[in-house]
Formats: sequence, structure tokens, C-alpha cells
Amino acid sequence: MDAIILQILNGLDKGSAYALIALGLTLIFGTLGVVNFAHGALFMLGAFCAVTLNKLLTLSFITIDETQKDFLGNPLKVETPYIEGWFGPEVAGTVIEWSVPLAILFAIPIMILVGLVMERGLIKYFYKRPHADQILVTFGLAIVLQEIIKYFYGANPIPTPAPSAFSGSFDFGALLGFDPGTIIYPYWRLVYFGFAAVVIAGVFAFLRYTTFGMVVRAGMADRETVGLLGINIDKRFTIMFALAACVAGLAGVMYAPINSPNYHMGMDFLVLSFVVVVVGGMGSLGGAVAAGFLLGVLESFASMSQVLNVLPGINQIIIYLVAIIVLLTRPRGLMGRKGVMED
Amino acid sequence: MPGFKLDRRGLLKSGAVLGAGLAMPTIFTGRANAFTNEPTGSSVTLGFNVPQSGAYADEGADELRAYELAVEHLNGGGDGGMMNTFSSKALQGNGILGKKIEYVTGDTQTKSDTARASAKSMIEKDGAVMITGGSSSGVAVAVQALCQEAGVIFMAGLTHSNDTTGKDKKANGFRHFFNSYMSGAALAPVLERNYGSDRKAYHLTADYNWGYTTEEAIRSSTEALGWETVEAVKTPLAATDFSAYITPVLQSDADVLVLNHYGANMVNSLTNAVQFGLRDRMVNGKNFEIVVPLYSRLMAKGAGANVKGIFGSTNWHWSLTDDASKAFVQSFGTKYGFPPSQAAHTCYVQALLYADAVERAGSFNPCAVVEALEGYEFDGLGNGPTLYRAEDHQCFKDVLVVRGKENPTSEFDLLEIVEVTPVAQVTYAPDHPQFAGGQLGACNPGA
Amino acid sequence: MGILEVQNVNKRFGGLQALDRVNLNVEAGTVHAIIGPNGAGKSTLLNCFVGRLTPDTGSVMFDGKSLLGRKPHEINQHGVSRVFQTPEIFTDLTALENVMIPAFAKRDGAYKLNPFARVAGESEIRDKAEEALKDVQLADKRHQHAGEMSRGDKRRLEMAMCLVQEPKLLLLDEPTAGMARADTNRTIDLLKHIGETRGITKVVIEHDMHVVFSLADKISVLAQGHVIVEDVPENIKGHPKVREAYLGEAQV
Amino acid sequence: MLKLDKKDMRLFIIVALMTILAPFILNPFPEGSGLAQFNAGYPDLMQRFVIFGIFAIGFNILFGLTGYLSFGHAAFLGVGSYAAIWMMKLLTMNVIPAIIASVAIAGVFALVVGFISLRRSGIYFSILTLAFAQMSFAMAYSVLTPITGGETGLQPKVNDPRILDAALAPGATPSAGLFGLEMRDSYELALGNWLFTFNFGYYFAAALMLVAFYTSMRIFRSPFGMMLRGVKSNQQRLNYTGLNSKPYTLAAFVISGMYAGLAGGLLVAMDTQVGPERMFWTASGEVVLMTILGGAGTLIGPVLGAGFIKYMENIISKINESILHQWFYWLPDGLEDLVVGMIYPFIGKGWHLTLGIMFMLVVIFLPGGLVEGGQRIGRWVRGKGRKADATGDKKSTASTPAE
Repeated sequence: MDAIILQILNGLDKGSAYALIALGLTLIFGTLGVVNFAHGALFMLGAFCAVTLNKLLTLSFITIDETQKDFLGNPLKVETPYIEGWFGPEVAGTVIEWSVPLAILFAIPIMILVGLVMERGLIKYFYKRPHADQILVTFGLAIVLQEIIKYFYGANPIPTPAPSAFSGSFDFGALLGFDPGTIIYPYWRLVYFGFAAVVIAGVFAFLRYTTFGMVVRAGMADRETVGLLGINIDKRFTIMFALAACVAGLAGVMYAPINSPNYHMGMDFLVLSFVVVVVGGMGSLGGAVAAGFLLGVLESFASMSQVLNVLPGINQIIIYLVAIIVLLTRPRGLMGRKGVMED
Repeated sequence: MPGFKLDRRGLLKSGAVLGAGLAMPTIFTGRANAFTNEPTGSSVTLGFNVPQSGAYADEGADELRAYELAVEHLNGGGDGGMMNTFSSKALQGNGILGKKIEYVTGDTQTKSDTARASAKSMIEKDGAVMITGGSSSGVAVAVQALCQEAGVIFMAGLTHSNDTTGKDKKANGFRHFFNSYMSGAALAPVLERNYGSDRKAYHLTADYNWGYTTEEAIRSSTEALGWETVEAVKTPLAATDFSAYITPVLQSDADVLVLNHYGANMVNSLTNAVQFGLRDRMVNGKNFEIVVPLYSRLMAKGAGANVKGIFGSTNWHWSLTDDASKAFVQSFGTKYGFPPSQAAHTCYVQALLYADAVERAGSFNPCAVVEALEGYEFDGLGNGPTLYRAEDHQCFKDVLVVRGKENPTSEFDLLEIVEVTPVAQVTYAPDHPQFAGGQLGACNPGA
Repeated sequence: MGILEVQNVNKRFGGLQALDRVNLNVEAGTVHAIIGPNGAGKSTLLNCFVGRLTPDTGSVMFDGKSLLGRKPHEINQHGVSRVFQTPEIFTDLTALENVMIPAFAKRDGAYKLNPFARVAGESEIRDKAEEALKDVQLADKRHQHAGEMSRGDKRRLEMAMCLVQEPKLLLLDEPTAGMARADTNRTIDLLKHIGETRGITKVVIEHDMHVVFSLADKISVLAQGHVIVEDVPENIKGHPKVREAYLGEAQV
Repeated sequence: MLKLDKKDMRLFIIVALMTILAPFILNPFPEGSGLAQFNAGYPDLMQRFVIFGIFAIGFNILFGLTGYLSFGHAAFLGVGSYAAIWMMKLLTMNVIPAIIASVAIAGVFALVVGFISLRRSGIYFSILTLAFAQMSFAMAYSVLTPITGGETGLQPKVNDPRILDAALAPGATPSAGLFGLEMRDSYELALGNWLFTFNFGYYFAAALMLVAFYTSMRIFRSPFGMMLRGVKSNQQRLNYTGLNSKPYTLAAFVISGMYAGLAGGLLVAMDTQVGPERMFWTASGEVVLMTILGGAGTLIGPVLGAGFIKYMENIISKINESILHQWFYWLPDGLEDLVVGMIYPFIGKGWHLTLGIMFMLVVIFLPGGLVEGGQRIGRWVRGKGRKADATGDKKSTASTPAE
């Protein structure tokens, strides 16, 4: 029982990453009709916003310490972050330690800017082009973005820890009457889950309760008609693209402490998030979120050794197997609409 | 086949430089070369086949730095590095057999197909007489088989799976790096000393060949000293989040977690394990411990503070204080500004060993090189006295057991050496079950 | 006995009774028009004939065989062709190719997997297709891409695609919608011409009463999913029920 | 002759001549010169050009004609490769049984995958094929290790049964051949400073590529091909026209799967090993990119796209910093470093960056792929009016699905 509770928690946690990426992907698809293979790269850029802020905060001046030697036997160059020089070690230490949460503020304008530039500079010319062309151009863009990151940060993962205040684990077991220590869950992962829930709820509320959102939803349903109403739908769609980029980026920022970011993390998530979107149903926001959590939970269950002993290797294929079953039983995914991306 | 010959081209490359373009057309068949890519001009071409894209690109970049340094030293440049400490004095600093060393580079992408394509182009297009490099066992095995077919020497880079010199060994291939079995044999006594002989181990194993051999090696050596293996779960290579594999550990009564992972897998699984508080757990009245059989500095860097206090094994580390290691660190560090990784070390050593074997054999002929390397004993390359065993072309030398350092002084100072396990303890019989099933075959000189 | 017999067909979409006990009897060789106000269920009825929709209850018999539950291609192979309200053509193909495809379908059946036959060697099919294009006055545009044609040309192309199959039954869903008067007249002439030379039975949905009364041998009036009147054209004009159904909709 | 019309015949002859003369065409630079780095006329790369050409030609029969975008075609290539290597291990190193088995097994696998996947269309179809391919990859990499060799893959071993072959000479390694001729046999021709290599394996693969290309031409020009284009253009209309689109699309899927199997078998024939990575989704994506890059739906486009990507992968990735310095040694020192520093990010380990930029440039400026580029150059050379060009662009790409 406790094992199952834990795997559900794992699944929800994993699912929240899937859902956040898939949400943006399906938002872009639903509003702009663009298949965005660069969406994974946006997630990766978000994670590297956290890395970059950390690097900026630890920009250092160098002093030479004659008493210590470096590995070549030369006097040791000691690096001290500028902010430590300015504010003293204690404040600086705290700021640096909190760089990941701070990176949220840092990432929002950057990701919005990236989204705007991408949409205005490239994507908007591809609205009327075949999906194949969209795939090619956004895939090319994804490669370029990740190669740029690789050029500056290398291929090795970069550890980006969460503040130590979040480093422990929360003991669910004690709360639910199990033995203490059996059902524990790391604070940061709980934060991630909560963050994802807030973002998802925020996007839904935004689309449901604002005029802007209503126009966009109408546009998703029938773009031409809304265009005929004399509403400048293009401008709103640009904003939607920036919003989707921002959601992906924030998902990346918060993910950085869970797994050290590397330049190809976007590609690792890309295929999975496409599967999530399609299983959820193209163009359905709710479907994307539901499929994200569903696949996350199933993947976690498939990883249990009790399951693996019966079905060896099921953890390797579970997501794809579920995708096949869902698509064969529900032609348009969990909540897809008819006629979307079927030609 | 009369009339058909494996092509050789280094000859023309060196002989005919631009400008001799008006020479009479010479049409010939069946040029009588003694072996593939026999260098006939004033230079010889080596092929450095390393991952330049993908997850191991940084490791590949470090390997390439080491090769460039080795070429510089072999051609007589720089401070000579480990050539000065090497027990063999055959190398003159004038290239190999007086021929200047040139090199070509390629990208393996850590895919066996691509690695072979890249190696083939080096052999067919650039006339490389030796291929070296790589950062995974799949690639090493694939390229080693290719070199065997093509008749060139393969000096493996970083490859740790038993198979490379076990069931997939080849006469034209040589491995300096240590292997899974050696990791197990070196780690076990240290683990026993630190964690006792009454432990329950839980293995997470990367679901591919290297993972299997490593798990087998660690299991057999730890079980030999009394540990119990409670569970061994295979994890997909593509996994990025290991939480679903870590949480069952909490439910088991295991008190040690062994992560048979490498590269990004290891960075993520270790990070996740620490997140879930495994380091702070008490099970069976003992501190819960994590073990990482194969360590590299780049992985330690990726995992950050999570590696502190965690045991693992490594082929070489820059903090070794023997003369050879110091000389290598000195010349590498001076040139590049940071200390070399174990991948860089093994690649540098392989380049030197190849050059030395050619010098001693007096020929680039792969069969002569094989003969010179088989059963060759040497010292002064950073690992103490070492034997290139004739039966499987595996180097036998001391193995380092290391631990993540508690208080690193720099971004490179992440591991500390706990013990240098003497070679005798990691030596095994050539027909050991973990290495069974392969045949070395005979050396193939190509033509 | 008619060639197409529709009995008691019901179709419900959620709360909407789209077709309500529809009965229809089309005599072979005649032109049967279905008229009625918007939303009366005319297109829904046609969809039931070609396999796009399956009625909830009732029967559709064509030439002695039931059409219910059959796939569109099977129904077409029985001899039913349809012209759609918005032209359904192969926009990426040339006009000639557009017409050759149905010609192949007629000759070779629902599928013939011979990847090594040559289109260039099929002169018989080609001739047929060119003839059909000539019939609709598109002969000189046969190498034009269908997607680049005018709307009127697209309609006539689609008609040629149906005619080349020499169907027993031709279903026309508003064949002149959006056409200029001159084009409409040409289309009427064309349909009449086909009727005379080939004796194809036709079911026409049409809003334009000029077209209806020029062509139809018999007219069914559909309102709210129900056939309110079925009679010859002379009796339809001025029929009180029809007037009622169309109230303010059109001049009858 | 060959039952092709004049225009197609011309194209076929051009392609045939290019493949036959490839050792010359691809080695334009003399040995030892700085530009020799750009020579691609060595056996391995030439083999890859034609093999991936076959793969892309086959993919184009599905995608270019029917519009069904499969994201899992690498699975058929991989299955073909595994079938071929097992034939070599069990029967003989002669490539004939290996090639036949690779095509047949890939065809059967494609039939199963196609039958299920074609129940859906559009992106749902793409994801189904992707799912099958990813499952194949993941299982070949891990649980199927006894059959596939897992990560390290399979190679012929000295002690394999090979029941049809005579025992190997002591010390010999098994190598793929055709009735006594070995795939790696080469004949060399030195002309001045140029060295041209004529490799038997290349010509064997090239011959099959020409057969494959010819077959694809015939398919394009058949009523069957016309129906496939009908599927892409308006599947619904096709159904209402009395045609059952399912057998057509399934046949196209199986044919393209067999092409992929042939490519997989040839990869093994040329280089006797298989690794599971060739089934990874990026490999499936690669053939999609090759086809779109070259020009989907055109005859020659996929071959051009395949050649382009393989050239980048094998040639650009091998240019390293020291080669750059050799090229620009004649510049003043500071300028040399500057130039090298500017080019360096795009070559060697940065070849992916160049590839990504090329994808974007091609798709932005040449919507019809490289074929459109060729057509534009052709028109420019013929010196047609600028006006006609500007308006005729879109139409001409659409109206020449066959060039």
C-alpha cells in the first residue's frame, strides 16, 4: 500500500513535468496550428535560465592566495563572487542558494522575449505552410538552440541545487498513520507539483475568465470566424505563443534542481511530450494535462520490481504501449476534437 | 581476389603534394602493400574517434585534448609529458619510426553505427593506420570489430564493460582502461572495511550490456564477502527521472544502494537518491549507503554535492602523486588550464603505448604491433607496473578506489583516493566466467 | 418499384430529430428533386445514401440491395455517385487525373494493387476521361491543377468525375449553388443532356427553383426531417403545405 | 525502353550516370590539397549515400505520395538489418539471402505495424508509428539482448555456424561477399594527384539503388501511384469515388517498409554489424528530414536530401581546428585566429549547428526543398523572365511532383 502511494506521488510529480510541457505544446498547436518541435528546447532554455542566473550571481573576481597551491603547484587563485564583495558573505550566500526560485523572476521576461522573437521572427511565416515544413523548421531551430547552449555550457549536466530549506523530505507516512520514514517525499518535488498545479490552474483560469482568453478559445475552435469578427486574433496568438514559451520555461526552471540540466534535456522530453499531447487529444488542454498525469503514474507503476518481475522490460515501453491502446480505442485521444490534425 | 585490393591511400597523400599535378596518369591495380594503410611517406595518420556530440561530448573533448597532447609529445614538442617517465625508452620524440604524426578526428555520437562510419572514413579516406578513442562499450566493441576486419589497430578509449576484452575481444584491439570485474574486485574489500560484511544491497542497473556486466561483477564480489542482494532492478537508458526506482528502495530492507549507472544516468539517479533522503536513512541499525561502481570526474561534477562521501572506482586520478601522473598533470594542466580526466589519461597512454609498440616492433604492421604489445610489461604511465596480457589484450594494473570529497577546494577536486588496490587483487583468469565466450582470433594486417 | 427506395428512415443527433420517418421512391431514369428550407435534413438524407451516415432505423434499398452499413466505396461500386455541396476534388492533381481516378475505379473495382501498370499505357481510360471533360467543357483545361480552377470549373469537374463512372444513380447536392445565371443554365443543359443520352437516374437537392422546375420529373419537399409532399412539379407549385414550410423563405 | 516517358528516361539516365561516375564526381579535389577534406568519394560514404537514398526513396513513396507521415520507419530499417545479420550468422556471408530476408521480414513487420497504425490518420498515425518504433528500439536495446545483442549489437563471429559456407581459413574473419567477390574489394585508379576508388560494395548497393529508383518511378507513374496521390489530396473523395483507400495506403506502407528493410540489409552487407540506435526515433526523424529537405513527393528529392545530410554528418564533423589552421595559415596570425575562431563553432563538433541552420534556411527559402533550389537555378540559367519566376514558383513545384 505504501509502495503504491509513493508511486502515485512519483507519477504525479513526473506527470506535472509532462503536463506543463504538453500544455504549452497543445496551446501553440490549438491556437496557431503550428507543430512546434522546438518546444522541448524552450523547456531546456528555462532550465538554463536557472543555470545562467546562478552563474551570474557567482561571477567572481580573482585574488591570489600565496599560501595555497593549485594542482600545478602555482599559487591558488581564489574566486570570490562580486556580490559577496558587495553585500558580505552571508547575504550573498543566501542569494546564491536561492538562485533557482529567483530564476523564476529572471526567466519570465527572458522566456516571453524568446517567445515573441520566435513567433514574430519565424513561426508566423509558417502558419499557412504544411505541417511537415513546420516540423522541419522548428526541429532545425531546436538543434540550433541546443547547440548554442552546448557551445557555452558544454554537454555535461550542471548541478543546480534547490535552496537547502527544501532539501529534506516530508513524511507522509507519519501523517497517514504509517511507520515514520516509509512514505517520505522530497520537499522540492512537492513544490514542483504545487507549482505545476498553480500554473495549470492559472492558464485555465486565464483562458476561461478573461475576455482575452475567451477570444483565444474561440479562435482555437474556429479561427476564420473570429477573424471575420474584426478581432485582431494574430496579436493575441502572438501573446499566446509567448505565454506557452513562458510556461515551458518555468517548467524548466523548476525542474533544474530535480535533474541537473544538460543541453539535450529538451530533446529527451520532446517525443514524450508529443505522445502526451496526442494521447490527450490534439488541441485539448484538459486532455494534455490528464494524459500527462496518467502516463506519469502508469510509468511509475511499471517501474516497480514487482511488475518488472512479471513483465520484464515493461518500464521501457509502457508509455508507447498505452499510447497505442488509447489511440486504438479512442480515435482522437482522450479528449480530442474531430478533424484536428487528421489530414 | 586477383585484381582487387583493399585500398591504401596514405602513400599518395604524403608523396604527392599539390603542385605535382602534371604528373603522368599512372593507372595501376593491386599495389603490393604489406598491410592496410602502410605509411610510405614522411608522416603517419592516426584516427581519433571520440564523441563530440551527445551526452558524452565533454568526455570526448577531454579525450581529444589528451590525443593532441600525445601527438605533440610524440612529435617532439612540449615538455614530453609521460614520455619522460615511461619505462620504455624506445620513443625518440621524432614521431613514430621517424614519421611525423598527423591525425584526423571524428564524431562517434556515442552510437555504434556512426562510430563505425567515422572510423571507416578514417581508414578509407584518410589512410589511418590506427583508430583510438570512444566513451562507451557499445562503440568500443563495434569499432574494435571493424578494425579487426579492416586490418588496423584499435586502441580502446574509455570502455569499462567486461565484454570489450571478454566475449567481444579481438586480436587487433587493446584496452588499457579497467573493467567491471576489476571495479568489483577493488571495491569489495573497501566496502567491507567501511560498511561491514552484513549488508543488504539493492541494485539499480542501466538496462544494457555495460550495466549487466557491472551488476554481475559487483554482485559476485560483494556476495563473496557476505552481502546479500535483495533486489536488482533494470532502468531504461532513456530514463531521466529515477524517482520511481528510488522509492521502492525506501520500502525494502536494503541498507546499501548500488547504482550501476554511467554518465547522465548516474548523475540523475544519484541526485534523485539523495533527494529522497537515502543518505540520511538508518536501516537495520546502520547508516544507509550508496555506491557508484564507476566514477568519472565529469560525472562527479554533474552530480555536484551529492557525491560527497560516496565510494566508487576509477582508472586513474590526477591527484596521484607518482612521477608519471605528476608529469602528465603538469603538461596537460599547463596546456589546457585544468587537470586531465581519467578518460584523457587512458587515451594519452594508449597513444603512447601504440607509438612505443611500433617503435619496438620496427613496423606499423598490425601483426607486429600486436606481437609487441602482447605480454608487454611497462611502468611509468601513472598506474604503476602494468601488463598488457596476451590472452585478452587487457591491461592489468592497480585500480583506484575513490570517494566523493567532503570539502573540495576547486571544481576539479571532487574525488579523493581512498585506496590503491594492488593489481594482484583485481587479476582474474582469462577464462573467468564473466569473460567467457569470446575468441581473440588472429591478428589481421588487412591486405 | 423504384431504383432507390427509402422507407421510414429516422436519424437523431442528440436532441434533434434530423430525419423523421422519411419515405422516398425514385423511379429509374427520372430526375427526382428534394427541396426544402435550410435545416430540413436534405443533406443528412443524402449522407444516408452514400454511407457517410447510418440511419437509426429504416431501410435504404438501391437496385434491390440495402445500402445500410456499407462503406462509401462499396456504395459507389454499386453505381451511386455523388456531387457535393462544396466541390470535393483532388486539388493537387490535374483535371484529367481527377477524372481518370473514377474511371479506374469503375473499371478495376475498389482496389487494384498493380504498382507497375503505367498510366501512360491506359489510353482507353484516358480517352474516357477526356470525353467526360469535353462533356463539361473542360477539355482545354485538362492539364490545369484542379486546386487552381474557378469554383464553377471545380463543380463541373466534379460532375465529370461522376459522369465518367456512368453511375446508375447520381446524387447532386446543390449543383448550381453560387453559380452565375449563365453557368447555371449551362449546368441545367448539361444535366438534361446526360439524362437524355445516358439515362442516369438523378436525385438533386436544390434551392434554385428555376433549376428544380427545369429538371425535375418529381419533387419531394422536406421540412423538419419529414417529407411533407411528394409529387410532380406542377402540383408542387402553390401547394399549401409547401407554402407553409417555406413561409418567407423563398418564392415558390 | 524501360517503359518510361522521355522526361523520366532523361532523369533516370542522369541519375544512373551520376551513380556510376560517383567515384569521380565526389572526389573533385586532388589528394593532399587542403580541399581534399571535402572529398566524399571513399567507399563507406558513397555506400551510405546510396543506401540512405534507398531508405528515403521508399519513405517518399509513403509520405510523398499519400501524405501519411510515419515517424517510425527506422524500425523497419533496423529489423531488416537484424534479419540480414542473422542470415549471415546462420547461413552464409553471401549477401543474397541476407538481402532477401531483410526485405521480406521488414515487409512482414511493416504489414503488422501498418495494419494497426493506418486505422488512424494525421498526427495520430504518426504517433502510432513512433510508438511502435520506440518500443522496438527500447526492447532491442534491453530485454531482447539475446536476439539483438543489446547495446553492443551483433557482428558475425568466427565461430558462427554459417552452415552454407566452407570453413574459414585460420585467422580469417568472416566478411560479406557475393559469390567470391567481397563487398570491401576495391580497385584504385590514380590519375595525377587524384585517386579514385571503385568499390565493389558501392556498385552493388548502387545497382540496387537504381533498381529501387526505377521502381519508385514506375510506382509514381502507375494508376496505383495516382490513387496514392488521391489519398493525399482528398481521401474522402477517393472513397466516394468507389476506391477503398485502405489497401492502397497499406500497400504503400509495406512497400516503403520493404525499401527500408532493403536499406537495412544493405547497411549490414556493406558493414557487417547492427546496433539498436539505428531504430531510435532520431533515425526515423532523419529520414523525414531527408525527404522534406530534398523535396517530398518528388522523385529525386529524397536522394538529394539523404546525400546532403550524410555529407554533413561525415565530412563537416571531421573538420577540426588544426585543419582550419592549415587552411588559413597564409593569413596574418591575428587574422588567422579570428577567422578560425569564427568558423570553428560551425564545424567539427559544431556540425549539428550547421545542420540545424541549413534545415531552417532551406525550409524558409526553398519551400519545395533542394529540388526547388535546383529548379530555380535551372530557370535562372535558362534566363527566363524574372516575372514568370515570381508567380510561377508555387505552381511549378506543385505541378511537377515528379522531378
